[in-house]
Amino acid sequence: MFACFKTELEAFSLDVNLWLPAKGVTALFGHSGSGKTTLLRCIAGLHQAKGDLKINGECWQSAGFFLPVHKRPLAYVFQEASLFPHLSVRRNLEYGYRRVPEGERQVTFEQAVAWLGLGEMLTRMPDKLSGGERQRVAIARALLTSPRLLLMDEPLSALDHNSKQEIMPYLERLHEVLSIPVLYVTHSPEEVARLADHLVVLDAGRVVASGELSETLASLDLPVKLGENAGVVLKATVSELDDEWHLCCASFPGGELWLPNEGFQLDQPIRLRVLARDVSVALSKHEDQSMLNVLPAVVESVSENDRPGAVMVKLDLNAAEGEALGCTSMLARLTARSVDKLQLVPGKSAWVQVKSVAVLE
Amino acid sequence: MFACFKTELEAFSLDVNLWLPAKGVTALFGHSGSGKTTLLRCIAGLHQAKGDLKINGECWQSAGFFLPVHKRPLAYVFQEASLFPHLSVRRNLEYGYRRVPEGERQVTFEQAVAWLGLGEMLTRMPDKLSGGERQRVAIARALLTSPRLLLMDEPLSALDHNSKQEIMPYLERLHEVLSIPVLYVTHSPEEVARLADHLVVLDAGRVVASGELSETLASLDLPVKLGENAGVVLKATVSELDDEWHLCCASFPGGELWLPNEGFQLDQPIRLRVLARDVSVALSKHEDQSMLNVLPAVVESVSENDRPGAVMVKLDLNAAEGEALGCTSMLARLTARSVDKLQLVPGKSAWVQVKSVAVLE
Amino acid sequence: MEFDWQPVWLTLKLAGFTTLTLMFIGTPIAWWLARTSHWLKQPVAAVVALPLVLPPTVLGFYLLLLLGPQGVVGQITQSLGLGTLPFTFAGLVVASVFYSLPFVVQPLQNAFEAMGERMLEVAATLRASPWDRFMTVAVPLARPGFMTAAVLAFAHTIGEFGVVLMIGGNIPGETKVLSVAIYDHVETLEYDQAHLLAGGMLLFSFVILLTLYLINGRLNKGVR
Amino acid sequence: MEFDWQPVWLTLKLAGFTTLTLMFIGTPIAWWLARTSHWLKQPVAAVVALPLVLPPTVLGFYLLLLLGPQGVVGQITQSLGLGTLPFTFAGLVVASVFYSLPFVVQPLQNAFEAMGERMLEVAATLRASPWDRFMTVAVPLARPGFMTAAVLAFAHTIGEFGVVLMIGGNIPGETKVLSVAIYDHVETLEYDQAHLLAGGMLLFSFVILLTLYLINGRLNKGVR
Amino acid sequence: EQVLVAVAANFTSVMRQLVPPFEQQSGHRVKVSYGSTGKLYAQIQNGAPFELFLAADTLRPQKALREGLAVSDSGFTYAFGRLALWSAKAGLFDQSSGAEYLKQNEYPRLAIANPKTAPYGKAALEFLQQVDVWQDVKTRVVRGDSIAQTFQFVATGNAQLGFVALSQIRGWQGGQGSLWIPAAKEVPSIEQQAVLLHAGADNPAAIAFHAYLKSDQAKGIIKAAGYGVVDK
Ligand SMILES: Nc1ncnc2c1ncn2[C@@H]1O[C@H](COP(=O)(O)OP(=O)(O)OP(=O)(O)O)[C@@H](O)[C@H]1O
Ligand SMILES: Nc1ncnc2c1ncn2[C@@H]1O[C@H](COP(=O)(O)OP(=O)(O)OP(=O)(O)O)[C@@H](O)[C@H]1O
Ligand code: MOO
Ligand SMILES: [Mg+2]
Ligand SMILES: [Mg+2]
Repeated sequence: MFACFKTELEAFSLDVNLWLPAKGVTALFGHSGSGKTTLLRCIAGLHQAKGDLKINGECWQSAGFFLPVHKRPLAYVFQEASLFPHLSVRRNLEYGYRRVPEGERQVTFEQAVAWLGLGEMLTRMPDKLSGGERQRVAIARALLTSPRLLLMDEPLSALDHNSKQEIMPYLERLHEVLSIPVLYVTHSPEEVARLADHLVVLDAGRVVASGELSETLASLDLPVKLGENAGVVLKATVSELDDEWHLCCASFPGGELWLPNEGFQLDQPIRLRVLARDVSVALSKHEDQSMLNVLPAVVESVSENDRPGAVMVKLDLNAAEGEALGCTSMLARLTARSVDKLQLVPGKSAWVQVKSVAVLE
Repeated sequence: MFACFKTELEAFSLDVNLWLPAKGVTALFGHSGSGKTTLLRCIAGLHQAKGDLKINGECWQSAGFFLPVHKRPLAYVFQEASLFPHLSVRRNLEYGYRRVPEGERQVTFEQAVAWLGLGEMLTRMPDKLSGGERQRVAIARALLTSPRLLLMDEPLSALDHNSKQEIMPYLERLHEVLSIPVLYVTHSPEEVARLADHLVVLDAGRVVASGELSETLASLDLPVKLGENAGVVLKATVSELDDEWHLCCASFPGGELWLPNEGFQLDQPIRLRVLARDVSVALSKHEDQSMLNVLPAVVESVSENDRPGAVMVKLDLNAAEGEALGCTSMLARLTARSVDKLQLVPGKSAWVQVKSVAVLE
Repeated sequence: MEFDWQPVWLTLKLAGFTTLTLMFIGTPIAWWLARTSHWLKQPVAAVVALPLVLPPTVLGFYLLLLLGPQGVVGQITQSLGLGTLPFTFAGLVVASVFYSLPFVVQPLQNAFEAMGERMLEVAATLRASPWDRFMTVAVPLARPGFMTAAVLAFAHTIGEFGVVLMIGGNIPGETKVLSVAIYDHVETLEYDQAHLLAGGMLLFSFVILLTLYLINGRLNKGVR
Repeated sequence: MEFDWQPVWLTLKLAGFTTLTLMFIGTPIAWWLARTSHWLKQPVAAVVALPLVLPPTVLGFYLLLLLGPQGVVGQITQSLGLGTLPFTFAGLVVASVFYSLPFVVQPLQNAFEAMGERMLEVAATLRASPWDRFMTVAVPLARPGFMTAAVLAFAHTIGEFGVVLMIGGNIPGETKVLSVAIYDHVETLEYDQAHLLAGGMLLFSFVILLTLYLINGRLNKGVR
Repeated sequence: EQVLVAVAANFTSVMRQLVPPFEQQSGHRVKVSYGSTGKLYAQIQNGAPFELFLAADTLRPQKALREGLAVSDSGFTYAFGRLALWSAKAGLFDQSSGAEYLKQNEYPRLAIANPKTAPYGKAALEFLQQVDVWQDVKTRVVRGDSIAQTFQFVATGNAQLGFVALSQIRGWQGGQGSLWIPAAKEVPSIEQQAVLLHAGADNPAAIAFHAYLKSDQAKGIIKAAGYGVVDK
């Protein structure tokens, strides 16, 4: 997917040039007013900007050519409520569904209703729904068009934690079921880390970072202050199950981590996220403490963090065990005092203590 | 503040009976569709429900009496965009401001503009703003009425992390400046923990929990799954400053914690939050590791957590040092395997290792 | 006295045809006016409202000139083998349409403008073609506007008189509508007949309007 | 020939007064109709539209009966020492208001209904009293409706003829408005004068309408 | 003094010629309100401030007298309207071939005034019946609401020919056209009466104008306009 747009809106100008993977979720991240919505509108064809747009080899827009919105097989979940006020929830859902030829439908009506828990509200009118209920209907309506590109503008921000937790797995599975690219605007680093494969960061209408999620997250000089949510993403395989304690072990080049077993199978590939704030460093290995995951590592670099007194330390895992130099690093966010006390300088061996690990999919 | 309402909306009924503190931020928490917005509308007088309402001794509603909305000195930040489309940002802000007698104004126009970073958009029309920008204007407009009760319906959900971080301190300071109660609907446990003094949990139109934040958060059987955000809130005093490492030490009954110094003064009272997920437990004290805060404690209770394999351990801090039995506890979220390995049973002594501490105000 | 039903049917037929025609003509004009930013927008809007400011008989007179054998339009219709329009039912429809156009265009334009872009954008992303979204989104959302337009056009045509008299030639069964009949009674001092007709017309119209409004009110609430 | 300006002024005065009066009368009616759910809502709405279905001369005739010395209203005005309304300027205003009421109420009602509750609720929480929020929120948001209402009322009054002729009596300088003057010229075959007056009227109205629309278009975009 | 006169529409142009000499001679001022006879009468019944009523027929002035709206004995015939067959197209017929042309029936539309509301229409209808043309043309007749509208139908060519008032043709500035004036004995002329209304009973201007209409000077003007007058 290739997108290149230039447009001017009074006080704001958008000028982007993007290569995005044709599969997976790309998170669009950036300050309020940085142009995320504007970019989505350009891609959808709602805003006619100068530029080129190619999705999976199909040209949607180029000099002198502009595919009209309704001919673009995409779905758009708007940032603000956008249900048809004159149609019941059911008719809202059917609106896009009916307009997709039967042969192209990949999601059934019942599936969408079940995924987003809409069973009880099908006959209601939109003005009788709560904010979160409305947003769920909007998401289901979008999915029912079986799009080949999904644009979502902060789809979960009106939802509570539980609803989010319930919906996210479906969104995660979406690109497996539909195998389509998703462009996902969010302000929540949690959602980024959990859902995204790629990350694009916008600032004042320009792309300031774009790349694979784990790379972008691990890069120490990322201009976005991911703050509390800086960390790394690891690709691992389930290598051991411990049914007694509901745990499983995930191996990756450079080590292994124990984590809660959420019903994984042996050899299943999973993605793990380890936040820098959850990592502490020790100079020796301690057995009499509660953290299960203690891994040998070597300090690779130490850099100032976003706030004084805090330091980001990057450690290489595998080097300690003498394996081939690999790419698995960990980020640890420590106080400058600890770094000084432990004399953490590049090359120093240390133990990485991981307090918690999250599974991304 | 006392509120008691009963109302029926087609498939939904609200039936609440609440005592709320006349000061501080009360977070209103609950699933999508649990009646949070409906409750705020009842309090504002936008929805005429049967019930009683007293704020700071003033009666706003009772049997046979109903103070009209515009006579209630409150401000309401709506869940969805609500700027006047025919007025510029400046005129939107002035709308409420002008209607408040000069003597009663507690916030100046310039203050509100500065707090919410609206300087550059004053002359724009609302339809030329991004989603987050609109919400910031709505918040500023509400503050400018110098209300004696502030109702906020997910005011920050459209904002990015940075904007949130920038605005939250002002919201925090609000009830100091205005010294008014704030009723704050949010789905974000982060916001709850950071902003709220009190917590009310709604479920299907009923109040299922209501109380002081630290109590509610520490209670192990809280029906809301705070999940990742369970933890404790401590009231502490700054007792030492370490300018070299930008740290400070906060003391509380039962111990002390080092944390980043964000410009605190000696003896300043502060509120700290320690999340259960940031706490690990060791049987001996290790010096050669990066965590600064290691405190002696005694296991008080161990309970099953929300997911299998995970356990919530409550530890009492002060008992270990033989002080008077106090109330300071810590929550640690550990794996069942670690609890078994370390033999953590009530009465056992252990070291609490705290990875990070957040300051609430 | 045998009651003469002919003017009644003729009136209803004229009002019906006119309203229908007006909807078909007025809707695209209103849609264009609501959506365009062409420099011709305001001039066209002003021209649409113009027929209103001429007294109906005078408008009728000019239409007579225009549509007559020497008139520009008359020449055209004649060369097309349609003959001339005055004194025919078709001519009445044309004149009424012309006269009531503003009552249809204005409310529709308002309704379309009030609607905003968002819902149409949503429909576009849900695969609805421009025509499709016009029919399934714009029209239902503009229903109050259509309602008002139809009521004003229908009622105004029923009550219309000057233009009809002028262009119709008052031919019984062809162009003699109810309003002309009542007028005749008033002019010839047959007040009793006039009262009867006018009263009946008011009652009938009231019932029609009330029914229409009640249905509309129901629709506004219910699920469709 | 000396051009007779009197009918022109009279017409503008009548249209102006009528439009103004209509705004004051129509706005509360439209507001009530838009907000109420009283069972009288639909009947009242239907009654408001009724004057439309009567031919203007016939309507004028009944107003004449009603307001005349023998009429119910006439008796009242006389007992109040106001004399009778027909054949006076005030009478013309009353009749025109009555006749054009639906053109004002309908667009305003639509505009008020389209507005929804939210913005009024917001204003209420910002301390605006009902009257205050009506003036500062409802009225500005309903501006296109007001615009349409005013244009239709003004233009319709200018072009109105039957009612005015009947209730006014075509008295020079008092009730002889432009439309009647043009009518007189047409009736007496003074087509040149008729063309002149009608052309002038069209041109004038076009300029007025265009200016109005242009200002309105500007307002819709600009910051206020 | 000033007088307000209600005048039947067909008499409008003559009235305009009658007023200036009167005003000059008498020093009174005349204001005129034009309208169809039926409408003017309804207005008089309902309190219109008219002082003098010049109708287009005898029916309404008589009714006014009977109902006590007018000063008794003030009614008199001020003019006789004359019917003429006219076409805007020249060369169709002339005074000699008019009757023939009417009977030949080769025109698509014949315009008359509405017999119910306009005296000229009634006269035209009676004439058509009398000469046995009515049954043939019945379906092709268009009715003008007033004689003025009838004239417009013909003048604009929408109706090929029509029965209009002779006074209208005299006042017509447009092309010649074809004209046939049926002999006075074949077609009844339309008697137009005037009455002094109570509002003007004591108004010298009204009384003076009432009298002026009977003067030779006025009669001359009326006659020149194509009306008949009562020769003493
Ligand atoms: N129609 C418009 N005309 C002029 N300026 C606009 C328009 N829409 C948006 N803008 C401006 O363009 C910039 C980018 O807006 P956009 O909506 O793309 O931001 P965003 O990244 O989606 O922000 P948010 O996270 O707050 O939704 C903003 O500064 C906004 O004020
Ligand atoms: N006007 C209404 N008529 C009927 N039912 C309504 C109406 N408004 C809301 N409801 C229903 O009442 C319930 C509570 O709605 P409310 O808006 O208070 O929820 P909420 O807690 O604010 O949810 P959210 O977090 O999604 O905004 C929902 O089930 C909703 O569908
Ligand atoms: O002059 Mo008339 O009364 O219109 O026939
Ligand atoms: Mg946005
Ligand atoms: Mg809500």
